[in-house]
Amino acid sequence: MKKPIFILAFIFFAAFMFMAAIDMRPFGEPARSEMDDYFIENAQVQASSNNVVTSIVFDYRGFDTLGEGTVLFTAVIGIVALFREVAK
Amino acid sequence: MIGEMSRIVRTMTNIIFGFIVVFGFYVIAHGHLSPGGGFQGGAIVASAFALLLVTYGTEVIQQYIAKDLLSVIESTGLILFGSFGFLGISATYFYNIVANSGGLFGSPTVIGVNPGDLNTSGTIALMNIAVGLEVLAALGVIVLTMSAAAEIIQNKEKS
Amino acid sequence: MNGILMHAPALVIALPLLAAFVTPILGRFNYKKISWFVSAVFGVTLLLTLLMAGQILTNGTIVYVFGGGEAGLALPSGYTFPIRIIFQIDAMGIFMALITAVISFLAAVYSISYMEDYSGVDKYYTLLLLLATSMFGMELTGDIFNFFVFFEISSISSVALISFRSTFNGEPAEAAIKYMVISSISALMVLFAIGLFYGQYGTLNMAAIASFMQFTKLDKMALILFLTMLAMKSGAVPMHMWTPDAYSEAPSAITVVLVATSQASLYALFRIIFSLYNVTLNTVTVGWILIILGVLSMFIGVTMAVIQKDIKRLMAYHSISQTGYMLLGVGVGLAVLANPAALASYGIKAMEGGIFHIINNALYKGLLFLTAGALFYRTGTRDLNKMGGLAHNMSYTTLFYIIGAAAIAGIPPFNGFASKLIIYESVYQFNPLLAIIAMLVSILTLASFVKIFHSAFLGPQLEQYKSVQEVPKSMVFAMAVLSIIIIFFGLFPNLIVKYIVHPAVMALINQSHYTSTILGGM
Amino acid sequence: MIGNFPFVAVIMLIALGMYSLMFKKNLIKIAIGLTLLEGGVNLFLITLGYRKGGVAPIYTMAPEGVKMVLPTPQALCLTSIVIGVATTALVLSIAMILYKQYGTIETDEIRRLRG
Repeated sequence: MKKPIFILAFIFFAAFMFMAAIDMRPFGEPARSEMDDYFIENAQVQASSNNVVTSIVFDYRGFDTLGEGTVLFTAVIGIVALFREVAK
Repeated sequence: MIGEMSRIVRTMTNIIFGFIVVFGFYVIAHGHLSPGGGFQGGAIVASAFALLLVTYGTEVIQQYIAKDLLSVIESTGLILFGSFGFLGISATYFYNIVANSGGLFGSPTVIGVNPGDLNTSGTIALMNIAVGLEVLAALGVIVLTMSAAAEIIQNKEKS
Repeated sequence: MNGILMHAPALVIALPLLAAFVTPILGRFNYKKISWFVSAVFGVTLLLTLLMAGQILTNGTIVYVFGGGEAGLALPSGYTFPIRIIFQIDAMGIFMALITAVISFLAAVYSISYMEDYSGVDKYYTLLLLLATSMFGMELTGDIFNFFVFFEISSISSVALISFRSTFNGEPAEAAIKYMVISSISALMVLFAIGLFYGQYGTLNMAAIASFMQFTKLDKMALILFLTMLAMKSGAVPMHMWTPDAYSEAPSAITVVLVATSQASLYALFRIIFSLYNVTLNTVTVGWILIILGVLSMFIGVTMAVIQKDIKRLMAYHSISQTGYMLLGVGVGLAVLANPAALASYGIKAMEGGIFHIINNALYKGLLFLTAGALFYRTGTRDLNKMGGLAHNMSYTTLFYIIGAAAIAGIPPFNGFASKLIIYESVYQFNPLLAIIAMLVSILTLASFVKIFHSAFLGPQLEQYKSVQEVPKSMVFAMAVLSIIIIFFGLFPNLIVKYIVHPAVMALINQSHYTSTILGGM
Repeated sequence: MIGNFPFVAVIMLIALGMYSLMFKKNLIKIAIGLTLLEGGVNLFLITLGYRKGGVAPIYTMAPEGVKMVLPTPQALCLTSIVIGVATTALVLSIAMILYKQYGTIETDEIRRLRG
């Protein structure tokens, strides 16, 4: 009963995503890159870091990284809580 | 998971283990100069733990690596990370106040292509170390807990 | 004092987050006192949120730039685009944050007694703190990738909390894995949609995206992804299969927070539709999609609820049906967004009804789930057929249950009536049929809550529940606070609508204000 | 079309992940599906950041006068990878708990996970 609906949904999903891919701008030519050019120019001056990616990860978007560390922390606490009776 | 592996594997593990850990810390410390950083380096160190687990089995390793200690390290790493954000609270949260200030990690970097100087980048380097500690402990706890639980579940099934 | 006020947006996230990191360490030293520590942290967070709310309602939107040289400086000097993560808190955001703060504080207080006998309480409180933090993040942020990060924290922590009781039986784990798969798919597809935005506009700030928005084909695709995935996460009907399982298997205090989480997803949906797209999209079509989703949720939710025997499952289906009311109200507002005359005459009113219903739903749904938790705490069962005559022993709980049930069914002196009346009035002007369906659903809601009341509280005192007592003080306190707020909202709805709900609605509708706070006068 | 081939490849990965999520009954296979989906989305982000002829955005020992690729997607991708690790670990742990309770990880043998 459910399988035909799933197959239809899957075909619809795949077609939808392919349309997105075909509509994208050509590969390798970013449409707008003001923000990234700013990072490349200013990372050494403002954050004094040679690695632009790291300067984004820990300085410009440092708050995201705090969230990222939190995700890992959450998963660890969750796993320890899950196995709290098993491990005893 | 069950028991020890053969002598060849144990010998190689003993030799490689130290190198993996050192390489992991190298990646953590040079996060602001070369590809890598806290997350990648932490993952490398944690993979050394996984190697130990595979080689020696969970029971042996649990005597040497305390899970409680690891989870304390993990919390400490994150607390440090959050607090480094507070260093710049005179401007805003997460303001990089140490960069270009002249102190530890505070010397300005050469603009343009350069060979790299470890003593730059301010809070970025500090945060890299904090995150590195957090990730190595977190992944270590995950690997240890899951393998210990897997062993218990397997044993239950046999009996 | 001024400093605290200035950094309140950062502190409201950082404080519970740091508390969450400290809790596992504290748990080693003093296992018993953790619950009090966490409740205190939530109390401080609530105070901070109230401070921010006061400031926003008098002075307008707060902007906080993380890592910038100055908190209010959104753009780097000499540039016209924001580069750092920005918290942009307007009336709507703070409205949701207030709900989160109140609900999570009360959930923590309630848990002091409720979770006493469980093992691993330190982990429970850590996860609760993380869940609350993630909700604050989702509601306050003005950066779309930052939203994704908090979205993931919320799904992972709620999964861990749903499966918290899985050491005794497998059902919580089943509910958890279902929820995990669903929410991972939705988060990843949201990330894909974010990638579509980034690929076109090269920025991640919501205000900047809104100002660049041209509604190309890719934007339409991103809208479809956001719509389906966030509706799925908020438990609207065609994608609601996770809701009853997750709500009924989680510990009761967590279910209350989960209701708030699904409303945070709903908020994100409204934020994306109104602030990012606004009139560039075909408002009538999307408005009708929301209305149809809403009506379906209302109807299917309530009809499924009537036949349930498990008290928490029944209430979970009702929360699906209540989500329908919000979607209906806001959908009507969206459908007439491009039509200023209709918007002024009933569109804004309908949206006020929908938004007001969000806070009302969080309050009475919270109260009802807490009473269900109280029943479970004393009787150890969720099966309605096994309960009976509990009004003899648990008089406070009975009183609170009556208040909550009356509020959800829309009986006059309570808050549910206030928002439902606004929805009926305005929706009737838009399309009478929809208003009639909404009223019908309300009657069915009343019927199913009378059923619970009859089978759990009324009747002769049962033999096995002779020795049952009233629940401990902390649980009574949490339920009492919610009841007082419900009665207050029910008695003075105009006050609440005028000072809190109306600014929130205007913040949603007025897109140019949203973009110009970040990008300067456009 | 041919210039967009990297995007098409990304979509194929995503579709594969979705396929195994929808049609597979084994929890481990579902976890693999999630990983595939996540890999596809991460690859999509990275693809967005490529600039023709660009080098990695790191100044240490970089070649002179060459454009750099966009750094933001790489940072986003790093975040999303770590989130993915956390998700996968949690899914596998819950699968282990289910295995402990029921002795199986086939969803159609577990009561509530049918369909």
